[in-house]
Amino acid sequence: MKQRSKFSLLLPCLVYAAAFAVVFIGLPSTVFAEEAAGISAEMFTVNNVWMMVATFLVFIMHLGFATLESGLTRAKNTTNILFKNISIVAIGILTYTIVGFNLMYPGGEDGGWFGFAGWGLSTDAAGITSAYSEGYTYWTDFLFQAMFAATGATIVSGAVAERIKLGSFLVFVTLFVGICYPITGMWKWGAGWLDAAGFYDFAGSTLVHSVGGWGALAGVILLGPRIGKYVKGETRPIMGHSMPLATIGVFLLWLGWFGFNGGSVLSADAGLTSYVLVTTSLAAACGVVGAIATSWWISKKPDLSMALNGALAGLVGITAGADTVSIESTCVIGIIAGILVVLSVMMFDKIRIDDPVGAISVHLTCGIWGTLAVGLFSTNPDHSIGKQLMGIVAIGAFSFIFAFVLFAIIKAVLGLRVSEEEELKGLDLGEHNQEAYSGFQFFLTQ
Amino acid sequence: MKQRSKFSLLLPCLVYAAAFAVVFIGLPSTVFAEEAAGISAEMFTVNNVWMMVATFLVFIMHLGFATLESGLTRAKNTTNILFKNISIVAIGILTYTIVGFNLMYPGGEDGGWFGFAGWGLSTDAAGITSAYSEGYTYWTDFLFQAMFAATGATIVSGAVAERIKLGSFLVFVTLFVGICYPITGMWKWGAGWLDAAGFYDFAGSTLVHSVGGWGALAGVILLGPRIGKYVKGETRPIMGHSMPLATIGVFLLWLGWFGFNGGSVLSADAGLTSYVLVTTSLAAACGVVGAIATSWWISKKPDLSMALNGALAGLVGITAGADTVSIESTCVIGIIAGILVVLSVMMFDKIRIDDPVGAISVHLTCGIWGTLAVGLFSTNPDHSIGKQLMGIVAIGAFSFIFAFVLFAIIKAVLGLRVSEEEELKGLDLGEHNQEAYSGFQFFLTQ
Amino acid sequence: MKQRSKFSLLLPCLVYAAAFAVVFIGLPSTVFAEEAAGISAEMFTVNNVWMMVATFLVFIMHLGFATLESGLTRAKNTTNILFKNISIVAIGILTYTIVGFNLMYPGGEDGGWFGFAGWGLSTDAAGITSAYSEGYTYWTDFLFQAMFAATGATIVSGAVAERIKLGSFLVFVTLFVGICYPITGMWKWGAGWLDAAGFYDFAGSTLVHSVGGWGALAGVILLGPRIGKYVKGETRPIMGHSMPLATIGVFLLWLGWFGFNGGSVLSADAGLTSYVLVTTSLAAACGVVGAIATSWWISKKPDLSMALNGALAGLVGITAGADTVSIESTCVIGIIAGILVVLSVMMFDKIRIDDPVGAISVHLTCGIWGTLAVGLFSTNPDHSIGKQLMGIVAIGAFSFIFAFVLFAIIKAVLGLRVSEEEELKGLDLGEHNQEAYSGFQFFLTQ
Amino acid sequence: MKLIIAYIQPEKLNDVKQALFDKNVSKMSVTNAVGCGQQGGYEEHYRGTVVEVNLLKKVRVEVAVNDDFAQSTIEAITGAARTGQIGDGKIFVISLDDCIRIRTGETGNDAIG
Amino acid sequence: MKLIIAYIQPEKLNDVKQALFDKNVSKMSVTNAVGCGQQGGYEEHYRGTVVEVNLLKKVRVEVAVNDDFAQSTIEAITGAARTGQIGDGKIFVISLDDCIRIRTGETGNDAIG
Amino acid sequence: MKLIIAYIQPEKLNDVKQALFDKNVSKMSVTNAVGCGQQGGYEEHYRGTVVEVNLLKKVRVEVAVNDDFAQSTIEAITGAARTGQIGDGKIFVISLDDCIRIRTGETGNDAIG
Ligand SMILES: Nc1ncnc2c1ncn2[C@@H]1O[C@H](COP(=O)(O)OP(=O)(O)O)[C@@H](O)[C@H]1O
Ligand SMILES: Nc1ncnc2c1ncn2[C@@H]1O[C@H](COP(=O)(O)OP(=O)(O)O)[C@@H](O)[C@H]1O
Ligand SMILES: Nc1ncnc2c1ncn2[C@@H]1O[C@H](COP(=O)(O)OP(=O)(O)O)[C@@H](O)[C@H]1O
Repeated sequence: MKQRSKFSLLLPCLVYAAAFAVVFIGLPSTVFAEEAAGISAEMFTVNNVWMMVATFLVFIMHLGFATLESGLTRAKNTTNILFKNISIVAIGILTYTIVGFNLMYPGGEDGGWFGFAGWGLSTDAAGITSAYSEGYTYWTDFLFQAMFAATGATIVSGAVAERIKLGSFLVFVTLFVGICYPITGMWKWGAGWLDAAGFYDFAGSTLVHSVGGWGALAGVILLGPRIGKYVKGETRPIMGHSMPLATIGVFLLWLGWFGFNGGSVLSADAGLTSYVLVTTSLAAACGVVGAIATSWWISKKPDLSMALNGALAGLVGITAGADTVSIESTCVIGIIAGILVVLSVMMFDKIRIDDPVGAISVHLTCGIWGTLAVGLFSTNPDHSIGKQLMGIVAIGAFSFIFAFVLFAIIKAVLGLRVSEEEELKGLDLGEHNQEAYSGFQFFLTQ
Repeated sequence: MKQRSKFSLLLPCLVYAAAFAVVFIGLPSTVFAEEAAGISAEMFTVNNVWMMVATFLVFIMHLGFATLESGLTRAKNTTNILFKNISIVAIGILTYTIVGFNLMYPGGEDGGWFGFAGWGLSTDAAGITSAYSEGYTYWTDFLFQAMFAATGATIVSGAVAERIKLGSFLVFVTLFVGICYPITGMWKWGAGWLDAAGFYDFAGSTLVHSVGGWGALAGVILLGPRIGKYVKGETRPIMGHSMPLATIGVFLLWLGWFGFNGGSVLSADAGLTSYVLVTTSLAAACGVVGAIATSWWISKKPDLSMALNGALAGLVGITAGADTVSIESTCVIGIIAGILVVLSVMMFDKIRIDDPVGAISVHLTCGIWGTLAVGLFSTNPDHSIGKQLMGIVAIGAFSFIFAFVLFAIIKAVLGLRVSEEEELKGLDLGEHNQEAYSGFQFFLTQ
Repeated sequence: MKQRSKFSLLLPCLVYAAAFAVVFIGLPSTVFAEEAAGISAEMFTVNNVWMMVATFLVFIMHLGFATLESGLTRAKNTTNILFKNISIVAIGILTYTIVGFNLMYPGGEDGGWFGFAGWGLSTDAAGITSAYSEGYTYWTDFLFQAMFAATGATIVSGAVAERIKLGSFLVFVTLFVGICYPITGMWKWGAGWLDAAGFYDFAGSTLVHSVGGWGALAGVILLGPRIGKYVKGETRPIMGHSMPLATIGVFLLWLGWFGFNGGSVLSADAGLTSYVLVTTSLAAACGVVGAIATSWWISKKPDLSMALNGALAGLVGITAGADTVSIESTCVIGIIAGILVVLSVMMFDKIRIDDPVGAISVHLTCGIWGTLAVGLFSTNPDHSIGKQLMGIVAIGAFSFIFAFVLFAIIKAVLGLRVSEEEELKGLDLGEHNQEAYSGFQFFLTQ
Repeated sequence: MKLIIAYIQPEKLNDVKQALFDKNVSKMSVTNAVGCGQQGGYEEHYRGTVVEVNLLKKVRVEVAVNDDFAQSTIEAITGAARTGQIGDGKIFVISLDDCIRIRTGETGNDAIG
Repeated sequence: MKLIIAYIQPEKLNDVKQALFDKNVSKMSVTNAVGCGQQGGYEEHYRGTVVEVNLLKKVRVEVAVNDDFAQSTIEAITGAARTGQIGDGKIFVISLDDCIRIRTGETGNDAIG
Repeated sequence: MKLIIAYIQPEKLNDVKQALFDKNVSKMSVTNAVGCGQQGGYEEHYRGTVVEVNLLKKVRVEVAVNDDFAQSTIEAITGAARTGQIGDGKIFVISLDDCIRIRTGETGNDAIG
């Protein structure tokens, strides 16, 4: 097994090494940007500053995911989760450098299914002027998109936590982020066939969140529930070990969403960016209210973990239509997302889909809801439920099948799940020989 | 009691629902901003970007409050505190959407006491151009102000922690943020009578911090001290359970203050924004030094919690005059705030005002100090101690009475304080049936 | 000893007080910035906004250091570490206000070894226009640089943790940040002799990180290892108490580095800033991969603390040449930094240099590597290994000797190390009489 | 010599300590425990499902005393920890063969106090 | 009366609890412990060096029972906690001089259950 | 068989463990405890007020040994944990009725080691 673990690490390393060997890499001309016709150097610079700020915000979402996921799981698996999260960021950026960006934005003809612009990063002098885009340079474009890419994988991480083998997970992430995400992403944002067909997804309710959610669902199905979660027909909750960590995570994710959605305007356009920020915040606030009310009603007690998930639900829900729905609709979308996430968590527990952090409910359920909501509420008459459904199904089918097959292959080759003994003692000792809270005593009984 | 809890949640929900029903909500025209005479589209866009960044920073202050407050209280009440903090953000944004913004900026004639511009959010095409304001769009304006609004309530949260009923607190917050804060805010920032009278409060030492502090004081008086805090004439400190959380909180608050003060310039004006950032940082640094020196002197040992409060004290202190005092005066204001906060904490303990996190000392004591300091140190000859005192007293009286009466009514109707048993076992189990640190053992004896 | 502790605090206080007395402090003219010839007011404002954002990001690195350092040390010393970190920020800003900024940027003739522009902060009306600089106002300049200054000292803090006397450390920091850092900084960034000699250090691999690393090395040599680290010829690891805190730290540092490097462009130039952000991220990602692979290979298990250090290693490594190396070279620099940091940690343990958080390996080893890498990989033909070596040696010699002598003097006068009993019981009780995790039980046996 | 082990409600520890001091019993050792007794337990709610918690937080106090102190120690604990409600706790009494003070090497009755 | 102290693997606690319930022993107290026995220990890795951890996480269960329950209690614990692997744990049995229910003041056999 | 319970200073645990190993006593169980004895306590400062802390952090070591090992175990602990300062700790010795090894079901003297 040790051999395999090592191998599973080497694989991505080798891929990277090989890839670099063939990459033609351009160097930036450090000359001042010459403005293209139609946009001033000043406006270009402002737009680019805004997009860089958005990039930072999306980056910090990874810390949000790391703390949320570790907070909602047990202390004995914390090192493992944190390790996965720091690795995902690195893997996401590197695969996106090597193949992802060029799979997702292949250029070439519009309306396609697949394209590839060649390995690695490279641009010419125009790449840093408004000739490339009015909103950002080639480099900003790449980095902003790369930060997005990694979030899809992080969503999977939470759902399969506390039982997946580290090496197997890293192999999955490398291929999922490197291949699956950019392909479906290209269908819409890379001017592919879905875009041509009129599907709308402003910042990625489907392209990012559902894709991650489908990957998570595939993983959970193949892994099965954690030991002790469903016993004798009953669901036994396995409580997260740190609500402060979980709360830090949600606040950081909310913050990051300002960049996720605000940056998806792709320029600093004052009216549009600020409107998107307002819908984003309102949906999150309504998601909190919706989730609190629902969980309070059902459990008779207000559940913090549900309130937190409610904020995320609202955020995922508004992501597809943040720029095209009214304030009123935003509130409806947010509240429904907040209600949905609670019901979805309970429903998945009923059917024994064990998702420790509620990632599937937040990202898949509410991702679908948010995408549909564009069809229902958009102020743009071009949008329709039918077109939205088409996108949801197409992207869902591709990413679920991709993830399922990939997980199944990994399961056959490397194995997917740690041993029962390791699961009971915790993955921190099993996978890392390293405790997260050295010196502290906590009960290992759950 | 369970019934009441549910009711207390329903109340705000219903208010929101009702409000939405009557709201006329505008949709943004997603056209590019047309510049008004006198300011270029570029400058407008930069200004707006700056204000959006400031908005993000003020948002993250809520995470700062959440971690600071939970860090300085006991592990058994952590879930409760975090729940309050995530709720406050949601409630703050929603009440500000429905009534707050339009109470605070009613437009109409200047110099008034009260005004209301109608329910909900709505703007026309001009709202996203520099015709609305040179510094920001309608939407940025709203969101920046909404983030401010919620901070006032968070201040109360820390002071009444570890003993207040959740439902009662949420009702209070809804009405305090929805009604009290915008009314006093309008007096100055909404071009009301205090503004006309020459009162000056740059970013809210009084309008935000003191208002929160007065609310906190009213709550603490009506609640009484925590069990075990004052025993047989002695003060028995009840130690916070996590200094790392508290420290994270203070750093995030300091970061957020860059947006709080920097954004209060209301444009990206290079000279003024950067100067305000310098005074803000210097005051915080001096606050730290002042508090460390004072507490080291008095207790013979350097007290981390006091050093942290010292930073906040300096920040609150400089908030009223960050743009109008010299560098030298800034240092004096900061050091005095740092000294004041330590003495104030000890003084409030003497008179048995039990404030677990020192919120009253930080926000009320230093808020008053900072507002007075404008009268003492301002480089603008129009400012005077007399005018400052008038504002402090007027706003203090209104918000203290409002909060006191509101808390008193809630106390009579819903009850304000949890049962002794619940307080001893912790509000996490009592109010939420949910532990913050599942699996960890900690002493419940304190 | 109590007397001394108090004295050691008073010293900096008095220095500040004295300094303020002689400071001539200018007031900002709050007029709107008049643009200088050649750059529009809009561009100046964007640039300045960008630099302010960068300042915020560098500020938040201090929280990153605080959490990283406390996470990688034991629970019994956590209050002490957090106290040091909040103090360092305050001391850094204040010393930089009083002397640092004017030592580092003395103006006057280029190519010098030492200069001083006078005490305190002061500027005229031009200081807030593009006449001062096209990229920022005087105030932004100061604050951005001040945030840098304090990071040097924080690096020392981690390496000497868990055994240094608080008072002694504070005295060291005051003089190290106030005098040593700005003098060597001036040699390059203040247009001093190293700059004239062609040495290149874009954002401070040497000027900030190595300087901090040399200070740390001097401190560790004079302090000796922690009790129990090297026993009977064996290295006994002393495990950090909180991996979540350490992970939060690394993510925040990575975020902060966007400002550290991105801001070092000194304007918002779209091409250059965005390119720097890409190299920064890629190097960090490669550092993670390099460190994981190396530590997995050596220890047979993937080590989270090494993965985290790997990210920082990559970041330190790219800092010197972030704007002048190709994407390909960036990856090589990052991977080598990641490998180096692991080997360096193990090497220092071999020679019994006990550095609890790996600060010397991250900042000194990789700082040297990054500076050399400019000579190896720079696309600018003016850069050479020889010139880089010269800078490394000159700055290294000065800062190591300065720190060593300073520490030695402090050791003789105040003592450097806490008593054995205090070290065993923890500095939280010894130095502060304050626990970091009140109510929790943790083993004190290590 | 007896070793008296008492499981009490956490919030009663201070009272028990005080009561023991009043009886001149000033030495004791305390650990955290969770216990399951007549008290039954309570439900926690987490993410839509219910957790039956029947291991409640308790504090375990160990006091070694000479035989003539045993009764008053038990009384002091009982008096201070009793609320009359289920969950008040239990006291167990064990015979001690010996007691040694590490610092001095004293043994037996001399070592205990 | 006997006080039965069992050190078991943490993950066996739920099974042991269930087994005791099945034998009508429903009262117990549990603490966290670390133990060192035949199991030897394991290595942790941290920053390039190896830590020999030979204090393994265990759970300590204390059950006070009347004499006639002692044997079945021991059997229940043994049955539920045994995996046959080193590290399964130990049970220690001590004679109890007395047992007092704090709530009622009952003593002896009546108080224990 | 004896059950030896020692309360020692936390930082002495490693030494005690080593001393026991040297005497061929390699099994033990350790828990965290806080204790109150002659040592008195110390003051913590928090937000301007003083906390009198008189429950000091201790480590509780439990070693079950056969009778002929008892004396040497006590000596080993005493030797390793003694500094001569107040707070060094206490050792309590209790008679064990029985000891069972869960893995094998062995009892009595055979099970203990
Ligand atoms: N027989 C027993 N063995 C071990 N611990 C016990 C026993 N009986 C009670 N306890 C401890 O005492 C605590 C209080 O017991 P409980 O039965 O709830 O109190 P009461 O009998 O006074 O109502 C329990 O939580 C448990 O920790
Ligand atoms: N003599 C003893 N004294 C105190 N605790 C013991 C003793 N023997 C075993 N233990 C406890 O029981 C646990 C399991 O012991 P171990 O020897 O590993 O089991 P086994 O003998 O069944 O293989 C140890 O970790 C320790 O906590
Ligand atoms: N009679 C006792 N009962 C229970 N625990 C005791 C008793 N005496 C001492 N202890 C434990 O031993 C520890 C050390 O005791 P202390 O009186 O400070 O040591 P010494 O007597 O050697 O000076 C205490 O903190 C407590 O945990």
